[in-house]
Amino acid sequence: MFHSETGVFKTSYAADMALLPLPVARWAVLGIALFFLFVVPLVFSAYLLTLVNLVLIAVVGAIGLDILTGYTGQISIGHGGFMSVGAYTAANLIVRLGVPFWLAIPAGGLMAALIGIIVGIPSLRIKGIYLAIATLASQFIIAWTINHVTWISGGIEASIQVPPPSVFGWKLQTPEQLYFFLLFFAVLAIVATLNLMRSRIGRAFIAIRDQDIAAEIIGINIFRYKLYAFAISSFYAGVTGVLYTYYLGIANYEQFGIDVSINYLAMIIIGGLGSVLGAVFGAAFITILPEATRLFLTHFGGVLFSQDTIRTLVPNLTLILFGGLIIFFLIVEPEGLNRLWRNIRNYFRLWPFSY
Amino acid sequence: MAIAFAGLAQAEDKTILIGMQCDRTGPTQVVGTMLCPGTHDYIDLINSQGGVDGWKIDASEVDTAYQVPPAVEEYEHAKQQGAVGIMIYGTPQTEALNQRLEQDKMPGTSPGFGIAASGDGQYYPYLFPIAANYWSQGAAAVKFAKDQLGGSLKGKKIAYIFYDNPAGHEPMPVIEELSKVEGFQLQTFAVPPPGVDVSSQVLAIAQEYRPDFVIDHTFGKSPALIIKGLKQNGYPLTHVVALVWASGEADIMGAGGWSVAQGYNTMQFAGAGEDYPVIKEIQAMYKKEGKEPPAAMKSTVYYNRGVQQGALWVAAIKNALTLTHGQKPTPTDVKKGFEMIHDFTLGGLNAPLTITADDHEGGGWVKIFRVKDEGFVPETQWFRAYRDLIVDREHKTAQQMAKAN
Amino acid sequence: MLALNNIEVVYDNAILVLRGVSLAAKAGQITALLGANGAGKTTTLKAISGLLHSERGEVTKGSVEFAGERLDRLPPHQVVERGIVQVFEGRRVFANLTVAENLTAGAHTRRDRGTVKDSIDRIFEMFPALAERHNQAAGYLSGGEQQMLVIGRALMSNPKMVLLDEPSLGLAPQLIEEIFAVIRRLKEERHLTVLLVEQNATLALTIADHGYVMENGRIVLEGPAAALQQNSDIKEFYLGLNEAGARKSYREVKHYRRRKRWLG
Amino acid sequence: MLDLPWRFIAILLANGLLVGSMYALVALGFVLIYKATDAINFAQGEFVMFAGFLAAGATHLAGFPWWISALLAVLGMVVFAFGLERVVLRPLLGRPIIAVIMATLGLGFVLRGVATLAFGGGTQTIPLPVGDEPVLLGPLILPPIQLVGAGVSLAFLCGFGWFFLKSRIGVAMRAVADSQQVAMAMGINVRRYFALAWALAGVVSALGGVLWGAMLGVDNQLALVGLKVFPVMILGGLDSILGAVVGGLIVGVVESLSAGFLDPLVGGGTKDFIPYLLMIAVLMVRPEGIFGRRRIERV
Repeated sequence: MFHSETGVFKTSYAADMALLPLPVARWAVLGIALFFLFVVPLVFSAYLLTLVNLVLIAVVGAIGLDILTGYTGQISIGHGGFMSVGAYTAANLIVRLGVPFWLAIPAGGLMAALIGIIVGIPSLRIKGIYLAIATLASQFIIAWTINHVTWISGGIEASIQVPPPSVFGWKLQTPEQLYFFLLFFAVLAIVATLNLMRSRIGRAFIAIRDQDIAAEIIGINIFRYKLYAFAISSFYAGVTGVLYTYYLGIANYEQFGIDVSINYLAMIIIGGLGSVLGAVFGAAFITILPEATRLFLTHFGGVLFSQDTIRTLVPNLTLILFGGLIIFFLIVEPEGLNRLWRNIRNYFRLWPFSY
Repeated sequence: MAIAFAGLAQAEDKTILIGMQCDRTGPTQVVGTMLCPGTHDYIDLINSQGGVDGWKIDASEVDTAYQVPPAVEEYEHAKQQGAVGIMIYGTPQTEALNQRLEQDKMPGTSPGFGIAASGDGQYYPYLFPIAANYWSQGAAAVKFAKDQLGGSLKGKKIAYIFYDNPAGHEPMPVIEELSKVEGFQLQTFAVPPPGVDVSSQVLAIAQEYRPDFVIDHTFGKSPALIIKGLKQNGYPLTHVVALVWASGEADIMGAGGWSVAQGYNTMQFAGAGEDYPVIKEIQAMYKKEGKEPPAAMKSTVYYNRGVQQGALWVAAIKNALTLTHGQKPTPTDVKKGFEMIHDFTLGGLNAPLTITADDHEGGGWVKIFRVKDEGFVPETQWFRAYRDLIVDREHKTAQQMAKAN
Repeated sequence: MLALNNIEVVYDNAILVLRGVSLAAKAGQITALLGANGAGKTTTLKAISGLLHSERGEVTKGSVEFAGERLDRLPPHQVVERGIVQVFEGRRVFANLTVAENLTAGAHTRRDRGTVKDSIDRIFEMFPALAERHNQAAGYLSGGEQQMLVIGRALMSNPKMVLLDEPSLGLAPQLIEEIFAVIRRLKEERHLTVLLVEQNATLALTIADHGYVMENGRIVLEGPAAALQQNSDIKEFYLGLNEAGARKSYREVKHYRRRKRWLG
Repeated sequence: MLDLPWRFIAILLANGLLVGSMYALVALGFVLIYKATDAINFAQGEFVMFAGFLAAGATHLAGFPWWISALLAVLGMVVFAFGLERVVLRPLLGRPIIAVIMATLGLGFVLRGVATLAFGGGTQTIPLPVGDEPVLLGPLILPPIQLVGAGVSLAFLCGFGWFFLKSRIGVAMRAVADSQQVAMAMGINVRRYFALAWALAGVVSALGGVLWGAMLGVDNQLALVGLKVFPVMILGGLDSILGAVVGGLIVGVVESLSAGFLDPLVGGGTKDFIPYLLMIAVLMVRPEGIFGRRRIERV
């Protein structure tokens, strides 16, 4: 992730494959860790922490989707559906059985993974646009099922209220308390994915993305690995759903609609497909964009527009910016924010001898 | 940067801040773009008259696009900026914020949507529906049908056509219960989202089931299509009553205009039309400033609901200021202020609303306006129906909820 | 008629494929372009037809001239309008279009639309097998029929010159003969100019008037077809004939030396 | 068997066919683009919405009669689609399918924002000179707007069908769809046909916008029509005009019947959900849809 290669010589393959190959990277990670462990919770206001918390949740989901779409090349417009599967699984376990968070979260993920595998089965036969629409269909079918099976949804309101998670007897309710809880899962997702992508499975995913028939010829069981990708990706989505549920206090399928699925796709595209760091950037960017637009316009737009115009302008400009940025990144910088970051990084890569 | 902004907003003197969530984009945008200007205009009107006891009101609006995470984010933002309460928009958003309201002791309003049981002020101390909830609306619709059909529903057939989402399901248990009480036959017809085609449901109602009365609880595109479809199938629109979110000008326009919708009964929790003193005052304010009144004002149903929302908040703050003797009220003061609202009519735009610590719904009043010529004409007075049954249900549900948590 | 003057072709601004190719095809003659796989024959054709542009290739030096006009900057449809049409190797029919529609598509650039129908009939006369199947999707034709169709389709644009890329590839010997007979007939009856790319040098040289041999992106040998047929190197490398039966070690050395000269 | 409510079934069938043919019209816009350029336009619903806004805006803001408004909508959409092809889609040629999907999804957001800013958030009408009195045909009650909609849709579908099958330009478009490179070698200006395909899709969207807009009223919700079209296209096969028609009719009829008979049994709206189930079932058996052509992939 962090590079300044000057003076570093690798003497084994293991060193080359290491997660953090360079000493400077270790220092950088340490710095970032200190920032997120101390600076953020101590300096940020509750409101900013709320934003950061939403980013942390989005990071888990975005990385999950990136595993499927960015690394394995299988597009999904149905991740909102997997999130609601995770959310309702956990909510039912929590409310009916009083299951603690450390069981509810993986349980939500596993159920979502199971559904993900079922949705992924057609990926053997169909691809591209057909698969995209099949995943979209799965989203509708999941929503319909939750809406109509009260055994799952807990009643006609289809909302299940969930008590806050308690860690060692502590109830986590305020943004400050939830911050560390969510940070833990976001970091777990990042580290797990970085490791996964260095493994045999990760390499198989990338082979399938780059050329699936060729991957099959060199002996990768495409079907099995595609299902792995669907399972792992929807596991992350399920976990994201549970985190949302804990964070918002309710499980509600209406908040996991197509727009959410598209939002997550936008995150990984703007961040840069097939990159964990890109997914993190994208999650932060898309979560903060509406807020930034609003704050900017309400504080500086007054010069040009009346308050009334600004109220109409803000949400619609956010839409336009959101859509426009997706198009912009696709055309101008397909590798997304991650590429911009690498450009900066490459400058320092051979520093101080960067000529 | 954001920290600096927050500081700026707080620095203004003698301002009382209310968080305001809107839906100017997203699936329910037709409502938000009309409703929110109403709230702002009323608050501007009060401010232009010197505010409430010298305090200016600031409704800080955010668009949530009907999504929950931004609603939570904005709630936290408003709370941090020192808001005395929050105007919520949307049922899932209300459910998500409910726990937080209680925890932070912040009053929040959910007029005409949200958690039906939250009319019970004992179990939902900080949530204020401040208008007829879905149960009251369903009960009122049955009562209206009963009156229209000559005072008895025995052996009659009623069709309930609903948007197939949680909010659409909400009135169903009440109507089902009433079908046993009143002895009518009930059949339900679901309109699944996105509801851009309802022709087969309409055919099933008008051609096959042929009910004596239709209760329409749909949103978005569907109400307009139902009006048009029933009309084309020769079903009398005078025997259709729409709950509050199928009762706007947009629905009439979508159906093809006033001429198509003649006789259609709309249920309102704020008066429809422009003929109210407060609307005249707002128009006068715009005239004085030399500006055109906003286009949203023509959409009287939603606009007036916005005005009503603003007015109820102003009334609550006014009450709170009597409690604090003119000092800046806390959110809890505003909560108490809401519970002091008594017989508040806003010159006829509002039902005679009385909110108490027990009853946050304010009585569950509605009024039916019928489409006649080029507008809405009152068909009934403000009324409510089967009140005991509704209140009983609110209590029972609230108790269950309390036990579950 | 057609002249390539020392052209150089670069793909992706990086890969140099043709390194100065010059050749000339005389009007009404069949010119054969011979060479092994990867020698640059197809690229040469694409440089003429303008299809390089769609593959991010570019003529960076030299010029392609046809009837006194430069072609190397023109997009493919304008090249077709000027009377040159390329026939791909591998019988690339429009698989989902019928035989007749394939032919119609071939006449796309023609202004005289009234006579397209007659032209189709003439193609059917030339290839009776196609006439029988005129309403069938081209994807279901046999290999030979498809080859006839792509040639017929090319003729639909009323070209002055046809660039034929490996028409014999993957066809049975009898069919190859049939196809080559047609090519000869086109030259004789319609005075069509043909640039024929082939690996099967024996066949190509039997109908060609003039021949070029390419290796590694350049022309290494040229001459009248009859002369080339007699050239011992051609005989050995393309016609598969040995000068003598015996294989001796010095011959291997010589072979190597000659080979090296070509690659030079 | 005999005690089935035949009259009701007939009514539902007729209704399904009418609605289905209007779905087919929207699906056609999608198919045109996919067929000719291999691109997927996920903003088809927003195209319809935007066209509706153009027509409604021309009527209400400028006071044009309906047919001039409709014409302006067609023109506006053609120009818009041309520009779009050039600015957004052309740079994405040859990129993975997800790029085009996401670009058009993004475009959908832009269009929604622009439409609200330009035309306001309210619902507007497109007053077509079509009566409200239903046409009675035996037991059938046919709303005139739906009849007109279905008529125009079918006329255009037939027109496009003829155009594609018989006309020189149609043959060329199909040739481009079949193989861009070979089409180029035949002297077909491929880029011009890409632009033409988008322009035609613009025409179709404009028609859809005017018809659906007249039926539903014009606001941002009109874009939701786009969601109905996915099962239609997939069922029929993405690259087949006949498929769009048949898919549209199937979805229309299935929706109509399921709302009439299935809904009361399960107590919920199955209308949206059944077509998607059907679509997945078809995908499992025939991944290319009923009329779609099978693609041969090269390594």
